[in-house]
Amino acid sequence: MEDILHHQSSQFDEELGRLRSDVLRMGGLVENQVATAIEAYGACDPRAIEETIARDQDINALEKQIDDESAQLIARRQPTAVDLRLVFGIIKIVTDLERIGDEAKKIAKGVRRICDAGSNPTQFAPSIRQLAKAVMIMTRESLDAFARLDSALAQKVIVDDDGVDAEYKEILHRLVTDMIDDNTTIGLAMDIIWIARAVERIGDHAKNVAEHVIFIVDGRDVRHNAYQID
Amino acid sequence: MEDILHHQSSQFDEELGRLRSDVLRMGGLVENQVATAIEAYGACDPRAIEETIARDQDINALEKQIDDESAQLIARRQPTAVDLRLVFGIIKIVTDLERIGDEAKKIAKGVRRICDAGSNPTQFAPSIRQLAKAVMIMTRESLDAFARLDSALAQKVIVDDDGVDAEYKEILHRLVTDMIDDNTTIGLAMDIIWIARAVERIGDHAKNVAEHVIFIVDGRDVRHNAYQID
Amino acid sequence: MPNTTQERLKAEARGLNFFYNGGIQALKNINMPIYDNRVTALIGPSGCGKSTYLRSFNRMHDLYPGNRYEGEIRFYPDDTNLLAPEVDPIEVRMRVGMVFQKPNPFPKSIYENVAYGLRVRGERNRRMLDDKVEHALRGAALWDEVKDRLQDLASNLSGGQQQRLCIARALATDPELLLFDEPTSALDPIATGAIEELVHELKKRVTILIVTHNMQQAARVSDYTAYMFLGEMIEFGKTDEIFIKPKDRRTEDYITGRMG
Amino acid sequence: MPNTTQERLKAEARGLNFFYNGGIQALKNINMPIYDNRVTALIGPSGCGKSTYLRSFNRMHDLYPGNRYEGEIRFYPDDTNLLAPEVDPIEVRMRVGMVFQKPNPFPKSIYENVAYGLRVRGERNRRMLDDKVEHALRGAALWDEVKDRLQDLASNLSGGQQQRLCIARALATDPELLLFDEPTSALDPIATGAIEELVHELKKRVTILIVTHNMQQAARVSDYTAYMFLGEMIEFGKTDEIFIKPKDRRTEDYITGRMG
Amino acid sequence: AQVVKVDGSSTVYPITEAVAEDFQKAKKNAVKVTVGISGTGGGFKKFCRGEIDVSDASRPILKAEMEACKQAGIQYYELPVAFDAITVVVNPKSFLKDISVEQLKAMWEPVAQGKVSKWNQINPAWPDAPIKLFGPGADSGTFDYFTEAVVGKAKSSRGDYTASEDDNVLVQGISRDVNAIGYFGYAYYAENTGKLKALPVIEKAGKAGVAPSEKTVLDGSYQPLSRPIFIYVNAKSYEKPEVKEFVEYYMKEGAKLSKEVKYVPLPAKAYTVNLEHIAKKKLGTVFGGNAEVGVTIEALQKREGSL
Amino acid sequence: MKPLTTEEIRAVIARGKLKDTLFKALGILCLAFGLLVIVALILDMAIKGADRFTLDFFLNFASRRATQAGILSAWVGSLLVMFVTALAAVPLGVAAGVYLEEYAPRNWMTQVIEINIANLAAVPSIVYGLLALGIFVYQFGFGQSILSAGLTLALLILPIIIVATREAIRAIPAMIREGSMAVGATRWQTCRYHIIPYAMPGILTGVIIGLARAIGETAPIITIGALTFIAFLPPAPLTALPDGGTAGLFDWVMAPFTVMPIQIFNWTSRPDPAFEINAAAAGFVLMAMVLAMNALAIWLRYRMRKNIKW
Amino acid sequence: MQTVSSTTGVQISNTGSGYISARLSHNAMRHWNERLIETVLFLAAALSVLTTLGIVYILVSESIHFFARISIVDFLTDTQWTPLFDDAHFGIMVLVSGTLVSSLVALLVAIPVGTTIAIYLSEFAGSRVREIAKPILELLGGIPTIVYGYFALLVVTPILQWALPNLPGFSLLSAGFVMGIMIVPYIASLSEDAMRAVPMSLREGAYAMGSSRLYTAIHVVIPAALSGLAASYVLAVSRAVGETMILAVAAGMQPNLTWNPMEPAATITSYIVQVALGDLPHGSIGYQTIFAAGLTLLLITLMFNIVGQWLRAKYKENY
Ligand SMILES: Nc1ncnc2c1ncn2[C@@H]1O[C@H](COP(=O)(O)OP(=O)(O)OP(=O)(O)O)[C@@H](O)[C@H]1O
Ligand SMILES: Nc1ncnc2c1ncn2[C@@H]1O[C@H](COP(=O)(O)OP(=O)(O)OP(=O)(O)O)[C@@H](O)[C@H]1O
Ligand SMILES: [Mg+2]
Ligand SMILES: [Mg+2]
Ligand SMILES: O=P([O-])([O-])[O-]
Repeated sequence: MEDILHHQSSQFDEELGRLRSDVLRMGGLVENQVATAIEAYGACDPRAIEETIARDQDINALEKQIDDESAQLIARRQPTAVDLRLVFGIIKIVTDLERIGDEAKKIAKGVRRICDAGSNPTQFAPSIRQLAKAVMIMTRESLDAFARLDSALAQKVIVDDDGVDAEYKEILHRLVTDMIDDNTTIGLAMDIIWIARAVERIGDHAKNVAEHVIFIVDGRDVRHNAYQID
Repeated sequence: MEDILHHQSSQFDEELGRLRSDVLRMGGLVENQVATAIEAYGACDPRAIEETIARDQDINALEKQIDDESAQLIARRQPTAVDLRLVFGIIKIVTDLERIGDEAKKIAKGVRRICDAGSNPTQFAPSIRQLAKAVMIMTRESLDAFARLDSALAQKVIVDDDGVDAEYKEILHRLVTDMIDDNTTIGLAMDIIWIARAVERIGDHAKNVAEHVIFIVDGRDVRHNAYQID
Repeated sequence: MPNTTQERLKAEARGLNFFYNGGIQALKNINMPIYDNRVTALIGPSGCGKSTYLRSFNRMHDLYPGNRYEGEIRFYPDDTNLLAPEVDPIEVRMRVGMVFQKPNPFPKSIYENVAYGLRVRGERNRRMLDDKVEHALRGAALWDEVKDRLQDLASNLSGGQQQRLCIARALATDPELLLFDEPTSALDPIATGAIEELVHELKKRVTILIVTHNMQQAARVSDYTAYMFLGEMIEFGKTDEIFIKPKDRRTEDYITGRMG
Repeated sequence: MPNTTQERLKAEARGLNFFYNGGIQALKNINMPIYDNRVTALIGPSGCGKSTYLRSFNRMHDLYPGNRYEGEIRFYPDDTNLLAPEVDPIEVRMRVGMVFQKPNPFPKSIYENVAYGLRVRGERNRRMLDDKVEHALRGAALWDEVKDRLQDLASNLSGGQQQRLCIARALATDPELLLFDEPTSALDPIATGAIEELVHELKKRVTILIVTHNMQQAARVSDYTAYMFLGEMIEFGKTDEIFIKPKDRRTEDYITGRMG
Repeated sequence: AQVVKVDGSSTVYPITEAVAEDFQKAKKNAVKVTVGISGTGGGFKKFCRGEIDVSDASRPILKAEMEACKQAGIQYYELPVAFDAITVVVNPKSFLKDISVEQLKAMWEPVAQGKVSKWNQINPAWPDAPIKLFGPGADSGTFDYFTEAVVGKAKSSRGDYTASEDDNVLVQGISRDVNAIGYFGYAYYAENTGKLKALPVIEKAGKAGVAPSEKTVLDGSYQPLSRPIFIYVNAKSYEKPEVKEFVEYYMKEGAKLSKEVKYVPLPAKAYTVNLEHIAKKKLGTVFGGNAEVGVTIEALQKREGSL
Repeated sequence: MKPLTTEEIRAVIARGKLKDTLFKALGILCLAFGLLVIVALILDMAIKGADRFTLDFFLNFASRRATQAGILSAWVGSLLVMFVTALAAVPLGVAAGVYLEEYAPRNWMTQVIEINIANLAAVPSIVYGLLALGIFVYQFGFGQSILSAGLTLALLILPIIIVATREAIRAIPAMIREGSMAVGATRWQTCRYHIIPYAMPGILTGVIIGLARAIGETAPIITIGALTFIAFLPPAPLTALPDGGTAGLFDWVMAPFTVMPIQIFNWTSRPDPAFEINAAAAGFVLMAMVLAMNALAIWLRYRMRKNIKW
Repeated sequence: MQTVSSTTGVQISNTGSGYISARLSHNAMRHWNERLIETVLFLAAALSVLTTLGIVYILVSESIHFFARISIVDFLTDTQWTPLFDDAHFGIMVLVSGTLVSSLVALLVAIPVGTTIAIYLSEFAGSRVREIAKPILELLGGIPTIVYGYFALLVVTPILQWALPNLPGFSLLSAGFVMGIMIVPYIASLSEDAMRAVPMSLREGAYAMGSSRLYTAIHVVIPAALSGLAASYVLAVSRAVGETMILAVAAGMQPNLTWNPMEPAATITSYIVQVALGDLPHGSIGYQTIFAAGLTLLLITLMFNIVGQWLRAKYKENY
């Protein structure tokens, strides 16, 4: 599918290319941010925490920039068919990526609270790191799917999300149980719950990205078709 | 600003009008859904709960339809300037509206759990109804701002969100405190927390809608300018 | 949105081949339905045969010697073959109207331009003519602009008005199918908008087949779109689908500007 | 994206008025900068004065008697007033090239078309001519297509090639400013794409002022856009801004098709 | 180069052409002769401007032309070269056998215009058929001479007849109309005897009709319609040897050649008298600027010339 | 108001087709009539003049004997006069046409000139003769020469060439002119490289019509003094003259001459019917000359047109 | 680098300096050349005006002498034209009537026939027929008019007489008829050009409405080509009015005030040529009449041309 985007009008190509690479750059930042957030979670590393939080600015700025470029591209180029789907998908994807960034920031902030309270997040719920790993893979794969316009990979991400959701539910259940067991840790547990929740949301957004990729590549709108999590 | 959308090409008008009214219809559904969710919250009314949950389907369908129409409109009409901003804004707004719907559904599910557990949610946190009222107003006003393309009203919504966020934090704090005080209610409290959180998110999305309205009307992208909640 | 399953056929090309005088085959085995009361757009690169195809519907090629058709264009509801040698081209033209790329009003008054087709049909009754002229001009959304100067020369109208006059001229004789060959390529964007709007109005009454170089125009005005390439019909489908999700790679390449 | 604060001026209209023979004022107090190595697009409804304005830059109006300029068009770096009576229009035209709406190659060979401007300047050296012709054709992205048939008649080229030939003809004399008056309105979308791409290339070397009826084209190719209406310059600004967020209500009405 | 330039009347042209042709041959092309046709009037115009050596004339030089020549200091010799017998012709099928000058006058005089239109108005015995009149244009010498001779006053004629500068046209006209009658130069009759009938002309009541022929003209019996035609020689030019030789050749061969082109030659003596006159420098015209009819060559050659 | 039935439509079509057929017949009739006349005239001349189509006819001078009379001085004279005419009329006419279309301001003056030129086309040719007699023959002292005749006929056909030139120039799209000026060409460069070359086919049509008219003219040439009998040719350039000198390059232009139509005119008005044969033969030759001229120009025009399209 | 006051922070380009002075040196010469050429071209154009002035001068200077002797009223009102006769009358209307009648006859023949041929060639005939027939037809315009004169006299008149037994041997009718044949190609050829120039799109528009060929030709093509047709008619009128020899040979040269084409009559042109080449002394009153007659003809054609110009302006179509 890649070569389909080679345009007769090389300037259009250039602009489309720029837009896509901006999205990938944003994706890279987001991925990285998620990674540092998880890293922070594991290690209470203040540098990682701050970096995660700070990076959100860049991501926000990129979101605005990409939206602006997309609008320009629509105004200038009247994209149709695959081009239109690409721009349309990008407009949607960017929102999800930004939201992933937000969630990563939430994770970092949660970690900071936990660490500031003198605890180490990992001890509470090592399984969250598991979950985070899975979500990170989803994020990476959704971005890969976008980069390669690979709808099969995107499909895989969507399927993967079901596993993440299930795992999250389990984690949540355990945490609540723990809380009930030990209400001295409630404050901490709440923070952990928020973190778990954020990780789960990242998975959801990655899945959204994957859905948009499928729309871009195949023109199918697969949203809300599978059962939904809540 | 309204008359600016009266087009020389009445067919374009028609299509734009259809798009806008679909968005408003979706907004109406969403608003209603939020209202029934809150109603359910107050009264443990199973009908309201089920209605809220069921309605989400319609909203999802409308989201897909509006996205499809927007893509069609871009392909057919090459919107520029205010029209482009309108379509662009709608594409973004729809995502937020759908998300509001999701949150309403979450509220309803939370309420169901609480009610099923034989409790009445209100007794736990009457202040949540306060918050919900505020958020509903924000939602209504953001949609009004869109309907009337009224950027002043949109601005107000954005400002209001700060109040909602502050209140939410307070509620959350109280709920956690309550939980610590009484760990028998933890399960219930968690559900309440999720509901509060959902209500807060609705406010955020309403604010997003308002931001898009400002973009549509003034061409200014005001996202991420005010400080952010997390 | 129209739904294919409910559509009625107005015409249908079946195995249509066309050869120009020199023997050049300009159309290759075209099969395509034209649905009643719908706008069908023909798009494709320059020289792909759009005009040739369009002009087959009113036997315009018969004006020049040596051209040859093969295959059929079935016309409904009476199910005649427009291309059959025994069918009189003049009769075909009376049923199938045409509007050309450049507005081509006759060097006569506005009134006489619109009345032309009726006069050709032998209509002499002045009241009847007046009525039909007014009706056609209204149909072409031109009445209000010209009603006070029906006797002015048509060439004094603006380009957009001239093109609407040509549409009125075609409408006056109640054609069943209206052919447009790049009807707005000579017009400015404002006049173009007016014509597109008009096409949208017209389809309530008449079936329309329109050739355009402007993909966006095809997307805007049509219910169905056909993509032609090198004399072949590559893809035919609903406009909504063609412009968001064409089935054929060549169609996609063309509408996204990837074909050079 | 170009940034106004870094732009250098190539030309500037100052208080420009223009009156056609009959006394009709076609341009009203136009003030507008043209930035060096940028593409500036002129848009506006039919008859608003775009062509009139454009043609002032190479004193095309001097060809017809009775036309009158007021105000100045300053031209840099030498800061002369192109409209000053003591400035020779022929000299102006040597510095300011022009490409027209319809490709207008001379009915001569491809080579002679490109060499024409040089011959007019008295160039006779064959080697020099050959060099410059090749250079100009390369500049117009036409060399590869025609290098083996430079002696063919230019009229045998396709529309898009002809238009590129006209660009090569203008380029051959190293103009500092290149004027395009609706250069693609006679071309099909593929040829149009090629010309737009070329304009994008050309701006590295030359300043371009382009009139177009196609808003999307203006949006695509230009860095700056000016909207004209009834002989006035309503809005001038960066293209990015004009098409997403024009300042003037009339501009917005026009580009969104609300003006009729 | 040695060129003799001749111009003037189309009537005289055939004779002059014949002379020029033979003269050039005789001179082995050492002398060139050119002959133009611009009418007697045109010829005199050029003659009096000194542009030509010899002027062909179908009528004597007129006052105005004499004046013009005098102004330019042109002196000339007037040399009659042949007779043209103006011939009255009708269709061969015509009932007419002959015609008197009286009758011609009744037909052609100005008062007849619009009135006399039937043959029986001239003579009740003649049929009740329209008269179709044909004649040369009023700008021709033939016309002048005919009116003078028939009506009694030059240029005095009815106007409603078919005129043509080209006598062949008249030939055509008369030959196709039984009721036609017309007049023109003898040569045109002589070449078309099959198509036309020449009427004997009765000069006076009682006289017999005389048909035009070389004999009747030469013996002076074809009256009053035989007229002399002339060449005028520029006296200064005559001093040039080639002109002199040409004129001498003209006089020597004139009789033979005019006959060959169907004109009636002058009596042989007349040509020698012409040369004698030149030798005696007898300049000028003997007509004094007026046309005359019925004058014999002998009488003319006896007169004194005037410039 | 209901649409016509198929039967009614068919009746209308049938009526239209009948009229088409009738008109077509009429058209063919008219065309055939025109062609018949021309063919008849030419054939008639050819048949009548058949006896005279010998080499001698072309190589002999005029003579009183019909069978010996030839057209040597006439056809040579016609050719030379046409040469002068073309040489004078074409540049002048083209220059005037170019001036009026490309340089002259559009105002009432131009209108007047336009009417003036159209009017000149209708002035009887003899009046040109009278004019030329006064100007060329006497005023300029060209005498009764090929030069005078050539210039006279040039004046006569000037309006035709001017009109043809202007029409041809008008057919050149303004964009060609503007295209040339836009690269910095001067007006004259534009005219020289573009306007005149592209107008050439149209100009040629004017030249064809004009020369065809001029070659058949009699009256004006007689007025200025063309001869009827002239038994010698103009001196060829650089040949020996009888008087020992050498003819100059352009001596022939001042020579006396005659032309074909004068010869024909003279022959038709001779009493001896034998000359009618000569006249017919000469008429045929004249037609052949016109045709040859036409053919050349038609061929040139065809070749040029092929290369010009916009 | 120079800063421009009007736009702050904007700098001006510094490429391309040094062009000017080098180019300016060319200017002076170029101007001279252009001026010179323009003058030459102007003189060429002025020549046509000069010619007219010359013609007017020649005609007027002689006419003055004429009108000094003959009152202009007589000239215009007298019903006889016998200037060369003893009893001289100078009623120019006699010649004018002949001129107008013969021209009218010619046009009545040439316009219908020419236009029919033009329509046929342009709208009905195949290209082969057109390409061959047109140049042959154009030859009709190149035949020496003297030949036509005899054709009228010897061929056409007898044929006409067969149909109209009362027709005299010389008549305006047969001369005019042949003149009409002579100018057929002017109309057929030029009108056909004009009709060909009507864009195919108009024709297609008409055919697309279901109209027949003839209907299209009459209702669409002809109106669109009207200015070209008018031009051809004007030229034809000019040619007819100015034609000489045919009339001199076949019309009878009879100064006859008549509007009946069945009669013989003289026309202005035939009169002029006859007198100019006749035996009349130059400078005589008779000779001067041709200038007065010529002047009259000039004024008549001027009138035609002004009307023609006006018509053309009126019917100028822009399709
Ligand atoms: N009259 C003709 N004779 C021969 N070939 C022709 C003729 N008209 C068109 N063609 C050829 O037929 C093919 C189809 O032409 P057609 O005009 O139908 O193309 P088109 O799709 O309408 O192009 P455009 O978009 O440029 O109008 C082309 O290859 C063209 O060269
Ligand atoms: N030669 C002329 N003489 C008089 N007025 C003219 C002339 N050319 C143009 N105009 C008038 O000047 C105004 C501006 O015309 P101009 O051609 O510049 O418009 P434009 O914006 O280029 O329009 P378009 O988009 O149709 O090309 C119009 O009102 C027009 O009628
Ligand atoms: Mg086409
Ligand atoms: Mg313009
Ligand atoms: O941002 P969320 O809607 O996932 O809370």
